Amino acid sequence: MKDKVRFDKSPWVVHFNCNSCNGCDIELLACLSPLYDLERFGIVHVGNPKHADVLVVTGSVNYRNARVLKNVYDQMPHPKVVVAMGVCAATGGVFRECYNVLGGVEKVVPVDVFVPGCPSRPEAMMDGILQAAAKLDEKRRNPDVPVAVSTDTVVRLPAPEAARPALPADTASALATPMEKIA
Amino acid sequence: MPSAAPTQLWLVVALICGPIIFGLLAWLAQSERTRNILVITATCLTALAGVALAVQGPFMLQAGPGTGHLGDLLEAVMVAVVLGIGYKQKIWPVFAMGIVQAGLVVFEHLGKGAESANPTFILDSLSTILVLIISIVGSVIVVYGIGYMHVHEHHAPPTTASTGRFFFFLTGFLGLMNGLVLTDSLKWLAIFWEGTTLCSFFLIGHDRTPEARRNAARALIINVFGGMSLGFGVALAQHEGGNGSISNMVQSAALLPLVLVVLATFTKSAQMPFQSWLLGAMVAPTPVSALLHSSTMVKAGSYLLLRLAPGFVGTNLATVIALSGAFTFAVTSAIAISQSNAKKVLAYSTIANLGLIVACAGIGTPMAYSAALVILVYHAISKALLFLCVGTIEQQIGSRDIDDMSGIMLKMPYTTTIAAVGMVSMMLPPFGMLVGKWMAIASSGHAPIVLLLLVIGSALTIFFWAKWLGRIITTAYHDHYTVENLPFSMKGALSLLVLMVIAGGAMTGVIYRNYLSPLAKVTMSGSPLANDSSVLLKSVDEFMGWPLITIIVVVAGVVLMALLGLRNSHTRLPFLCGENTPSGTRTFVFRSLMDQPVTAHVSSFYFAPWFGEIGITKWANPVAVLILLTLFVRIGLI
Amino acid sequence: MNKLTLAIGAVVLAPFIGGLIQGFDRVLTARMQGRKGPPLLQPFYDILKLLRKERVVVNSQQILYAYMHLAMMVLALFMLFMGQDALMLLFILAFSTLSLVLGGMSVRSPYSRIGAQREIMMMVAYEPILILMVIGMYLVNGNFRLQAVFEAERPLLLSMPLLFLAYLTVVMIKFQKSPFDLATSHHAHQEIVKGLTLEFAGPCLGVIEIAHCYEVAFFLGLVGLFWLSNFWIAAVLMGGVFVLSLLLDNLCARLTTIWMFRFMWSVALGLALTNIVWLYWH
Amino acid sequence: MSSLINATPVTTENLLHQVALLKQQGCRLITLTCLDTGDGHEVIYHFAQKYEMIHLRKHVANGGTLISISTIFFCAMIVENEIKDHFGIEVHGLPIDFQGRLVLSENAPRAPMNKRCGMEIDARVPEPASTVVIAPASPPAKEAVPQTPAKGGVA
Amino acid sequence: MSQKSTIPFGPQHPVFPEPIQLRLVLEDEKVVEALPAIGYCHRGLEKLAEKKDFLQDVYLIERICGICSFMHSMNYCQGIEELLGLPVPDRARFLRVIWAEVHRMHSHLLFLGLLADSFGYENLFMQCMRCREDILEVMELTAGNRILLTTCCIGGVRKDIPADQMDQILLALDRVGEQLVDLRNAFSNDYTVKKRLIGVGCLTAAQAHESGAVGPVAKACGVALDLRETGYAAYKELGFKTITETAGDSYARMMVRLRELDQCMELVRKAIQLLPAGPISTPFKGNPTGEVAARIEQPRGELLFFIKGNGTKNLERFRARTPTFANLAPLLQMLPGCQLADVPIIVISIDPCISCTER
Repeated sequence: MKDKVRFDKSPWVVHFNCNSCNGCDIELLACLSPLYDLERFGIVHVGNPKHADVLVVTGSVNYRNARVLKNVYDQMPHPKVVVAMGVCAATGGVFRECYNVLGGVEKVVPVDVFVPGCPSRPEAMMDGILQAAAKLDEKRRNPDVPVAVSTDTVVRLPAPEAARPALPADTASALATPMEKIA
Repeated sequence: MPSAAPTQLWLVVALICGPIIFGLLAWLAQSERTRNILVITATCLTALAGVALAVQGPFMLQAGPGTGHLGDLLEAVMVAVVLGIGYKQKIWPVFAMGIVQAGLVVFEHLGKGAESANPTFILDSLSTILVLIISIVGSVIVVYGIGYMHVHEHHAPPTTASTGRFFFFLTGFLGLMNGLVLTDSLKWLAIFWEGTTLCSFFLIGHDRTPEARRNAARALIINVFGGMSLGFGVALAQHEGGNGSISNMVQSAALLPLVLVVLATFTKSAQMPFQSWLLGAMVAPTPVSALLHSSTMVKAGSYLLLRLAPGFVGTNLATVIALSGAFTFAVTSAIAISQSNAKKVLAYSTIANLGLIVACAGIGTPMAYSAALVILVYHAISKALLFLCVGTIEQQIGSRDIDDMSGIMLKMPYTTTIAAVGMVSMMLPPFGMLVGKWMAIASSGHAPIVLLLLVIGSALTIFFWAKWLGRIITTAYHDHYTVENLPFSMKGALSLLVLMVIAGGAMTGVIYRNYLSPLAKVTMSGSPLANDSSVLLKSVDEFMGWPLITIIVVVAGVVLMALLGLRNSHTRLPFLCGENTPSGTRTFVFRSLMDQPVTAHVSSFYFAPWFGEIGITKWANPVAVLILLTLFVRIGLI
Repeated sequence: MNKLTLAIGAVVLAPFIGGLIQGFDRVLTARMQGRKGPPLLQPFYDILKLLRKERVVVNSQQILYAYMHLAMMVLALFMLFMGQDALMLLFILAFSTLSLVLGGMSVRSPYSRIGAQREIMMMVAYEPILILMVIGMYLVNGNFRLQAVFEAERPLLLSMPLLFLAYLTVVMIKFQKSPFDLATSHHAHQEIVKGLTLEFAGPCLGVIEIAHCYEVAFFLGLVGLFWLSNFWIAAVLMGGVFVLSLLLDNLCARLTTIWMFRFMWSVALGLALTNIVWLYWH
Repeated sequence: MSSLINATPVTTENLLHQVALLKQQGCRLITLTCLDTGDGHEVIYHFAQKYEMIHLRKHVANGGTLISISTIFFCAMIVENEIKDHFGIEVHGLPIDFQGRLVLSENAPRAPMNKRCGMEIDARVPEPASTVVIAPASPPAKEAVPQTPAKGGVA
Repeated sequence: MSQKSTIPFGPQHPVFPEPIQLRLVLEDEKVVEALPAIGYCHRGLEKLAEKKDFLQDVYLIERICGICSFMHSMNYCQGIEELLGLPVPDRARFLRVIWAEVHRMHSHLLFLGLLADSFGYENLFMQCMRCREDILEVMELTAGNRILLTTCCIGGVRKDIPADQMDQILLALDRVGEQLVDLRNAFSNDYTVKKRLIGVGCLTAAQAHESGAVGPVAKACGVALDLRETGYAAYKELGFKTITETAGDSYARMMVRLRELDQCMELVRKAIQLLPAGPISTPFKGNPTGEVAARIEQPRGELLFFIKGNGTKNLERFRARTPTFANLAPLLQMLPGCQLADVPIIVISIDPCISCTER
């Protein structure tokens, strides 16, 4: 383990908001704040995919931002990991049935860590990023992991109905349970 | 100084008359082929004669009897031609100045009677350097002109016959310049001076467009004005009892003739407020611009100033000259930032560097003098190269706008690489231009205002070079180089010049130590600051040793390392906020409104509101005029 | 030969010192903001990571410029310790910065280009002040060689206090601190993403970071030049400048290039020139 | 404070006149709302004078077009483009016409807000044959299984 | 003479937490043209609201935007209540005001942080975010979640705030008030901050009215437009006065929000003071029928929901016009003529919420 590069000591994060309602985004901002202080783990929020190791995605994918997400992912140098932040990024969440929503981030880029929550709590987010960072070393060694997806691929996504995975829990309907009975 | 041997006499004749005669033959030649052969012969002859002369060492040559009358005749012819042009083309200021000059000539002859002194030719270190520059760099430009004009003829209205005329003036220019730097006789100097003025008039107006005619006329007005000033200076010098030689003028204490001649050098080297003719000269075909800017015309002015420098060293006059040069340097460097026309950037840079030379001549320490020499030499080579590159690029992409030059690295890698080397040589170590600038700044420590102007100017220079260099080296994401197809003469000329630039860069130390530094020390030994300067020169000498070599080795090493590092790198699309279009060939196209592709483009920064040509010239010209007026104040005339 | 050993030692040690300074910088900044901040060695972790990442470029020229940037920076440091001509030292420094600028310009990526052109503006803004500083040294010691400064008895600061102040602004620019973090936007990246370094990734970026370590060490070293006769005073001076730069960074918003230009060419240049004129009359 | 809709019906002819009149009276435009009524569309213009709301109601038959009021209120341009996106209504006189691509991308469903091609009937355009399906590159090892978030917080 | 540059600003750009693209045409660094490309955040929520039943819609509509989420559900509930003719208990109206104002505070503090970040004042950003954590704690304490409260329901609120929590709120407000003194000092007096904000992105009152600006953007130009003046929920009892500034630049927009923060604290304190006892919700039966245009003052300005019910449990049409949508047109007026460095400031100064805008 001597010559092991501790990638997890300095994971640089790039954040891309897909269809998020801002809930997760402002919680990610809160992570930078003095109370949580992401930087104490060496995590830096860089705005540029070319400098980043970890791609944090919030929100579900739609037709227009799918290609952006793909580009951002492609531009990151290897090794890289993706963290899907919040339930929308995992499955599409409450918006899963919207006509312009394709579903979770996994439709476009391979995801390494899912962080639950609507929105995820800052603690969960930090944990997610650190777990992802821990995978960087493994990713660097493992030659099977694709280094770079060809940039010439045309991003055309499948029709969402067909590609929608059967989810263990239907988040959207779970969210929409009438609650006034409780009150 | 030894008298000339017969071979040297013939070499001088070959240097001066050879190009003119062959040029005349080329004009008369019927076919392009014959003409090309004649032009090449002329250039080879000049270059060889120049080198041969330089190898032979210094001498002094007293021309035979009768040549004095030849001089009178030529003087009369020059005045007549000026008058003729002024009348025929209705350039009345020129006509008026022609009449004044004619009056001067008549007056001079009446006053002195019939005897005319025979001219003297002197070859010392300074003229050797100039002869080498003119005959080698100038010749290379002329050779380049062959290929260039072949293409140019198809675009422009001029016919083959007029191209012949063009080459006559081009090669004739070389001959006249050689004469100018070799002669020690003020009268002959004035003749050659006027000759170059006329040549430049015809060359600038070669394309015969209204703009070309206008600019040629402007060049003529300003330079005839300079010529007139020179004429008066010469007449005054002789009136005050000089023997009509430059060396005598330098030794005499009379300042007024000196001031008049200095004024003439300012017009020729396009110092502010006389810079407009050189900018107008940009309309001419590129070889002309290259010739005017690098090795001839403008160098005539700085040459004469350097020649005269010991004459005014330490006087008030020198202070004003230094100030004027530094002012030109700072202001024109600033204006160059706002220019998008490549040739204009080069023109302003030329004026700025000439300003630096003038400032150095004014400062007058051995250090400053050697700085002036270094700049004189290296500027000639680098600027010639850059002009030729711009000409080539312009012919290939049909534009001389800097912003249109992005991506030419792929279209014409050969020319672009050479141009990049040229630009690097203008601003970075180990090349001579930077060394010159360095010494200039170092030697101006005693004159705070000059120093400030030089410091500001040198910072501004970096700006426009860097942004232009960055523009041309820009390459796309996938490198698909296509090598451009250039005529042999152009390719040859470019290669030769770039070799000279690189060799010159590598040998900065050698050239400086063996040729420029001793010359400066000898010439400027009379400077009151000579002792201070010697300390600095020692520091420069040391730098020319191992540190310079270290720089060269490091640069070369890094280039090699980078080449090795290329293999294991992957390319990725550039950052366009994630909206890259997924096509590999359209790399800098992003999707925007309605998913439509739009090409991302960042033009260079010009800061037109700050550094705009019109805005700055409006106040800088009057200031420059004021500075020039103080020349006369300083010698107590006003 | 002693000088040579010292110079080589400095070249070897400088990145570590520079890295540590940057580590301190980050920790102290975090403390000032009420955060815990990264470990002290974080810059080294970052650089090591970057060096092991995939080498990603947009075009092949970039590598050349990144290495040239580093090499020239190292050379400048070397020349500094060899007591070479100070003016030439500045030109070598300019070469270093310029090669980074060219790296940014060599790609057509918009933000990279804008950042590069801003960097040139910054160079234009601070070059005159650096040159005037060197001229000041010359007027004091009668020689442009740094050797003369090393050998001088009287501390430079006493002769050129205003130049020292002007130099501080240059330090702020070179450290990429607010209000001058315009071209690369190390911390805040709101205008031009990462500006100049945008298209450098992986090892190339690592090389640039190392060069920045050198840069930090170099410019703090120049601060020490102002009081060479006593090591402790020099150290205090350097520490003071470092803390001051941090304080200013945390007390200022980023201002615009135009403001910077006006400030540098009026206030800073004015200070420097006043000092020069003063020296001149002495 | 919300008010029930008391909208003045307008026709194509007097729409611009009415809107200009409202502008003269110092009203500001809040927004436009489009409804699919089955036999066509209904566009409601919401104006406000200080806090008082004024509504205009305009019927657009199937295949009919809407006249842009952006000559009077420039800010209507964005919402008119959005209506064009959502309902497929042609809008005349748009200063910037986004061609139905303001919010919807090229392969997104056309006019999705219409009843007849709503969520029940899939309105998505058929995929071109050259579609490249981007499958997840490798089965993602899920560190944290996405859970149904316990929403609402208060149990 | 010089050519113009064309660059994309977004969608993936660190200044925007949300994806939007501005296509900027520059001359040197001066912006001469700015065109927005949106749709990166469009989900089609209006359609989904028609598909879900109107009770579920409360939770869906809350997620139009995570920053001002409570306002969305509150406005929706008010609209439906109006359609149903449903009276809301007094206590519920006051509780709604408390949550709404607390939400406004968190939104404005976030805005201040982002603004500080947009001109590179990292320290100030950190201080704003730290101050905001106190507010988030209040929200977590009273609703159980930090961001999405989901406490509003049709007919009232879903959960009461007990007295001990009220004390906690007051304590938190005191803490925030203390920090606000420093923040206000930094924002309104710092030389560099003023240098970056004053005179940047100017809008006149006439322009603001013409282009339909709402919220702080309009208030900063002197247009007193705040729907709380109409006295919905409990604002009538609380005696609300609109805050305006006159300069119309980014600094004025920032000052409006800074002063509103004080006002929010005042409103919350007053609401807690005047809080009546009683039930917190009214039970109801039936489905909404008819059309209503419900409006409310969100942190960013006027929010309009058009709701049409058809007597079934599904809505016939739900439409949302969010304040950022209205402020897009003024933004496009402000951008041309500014420097590239000012673009982030101007964009942030309208406090954009793209997620709201595109739904």
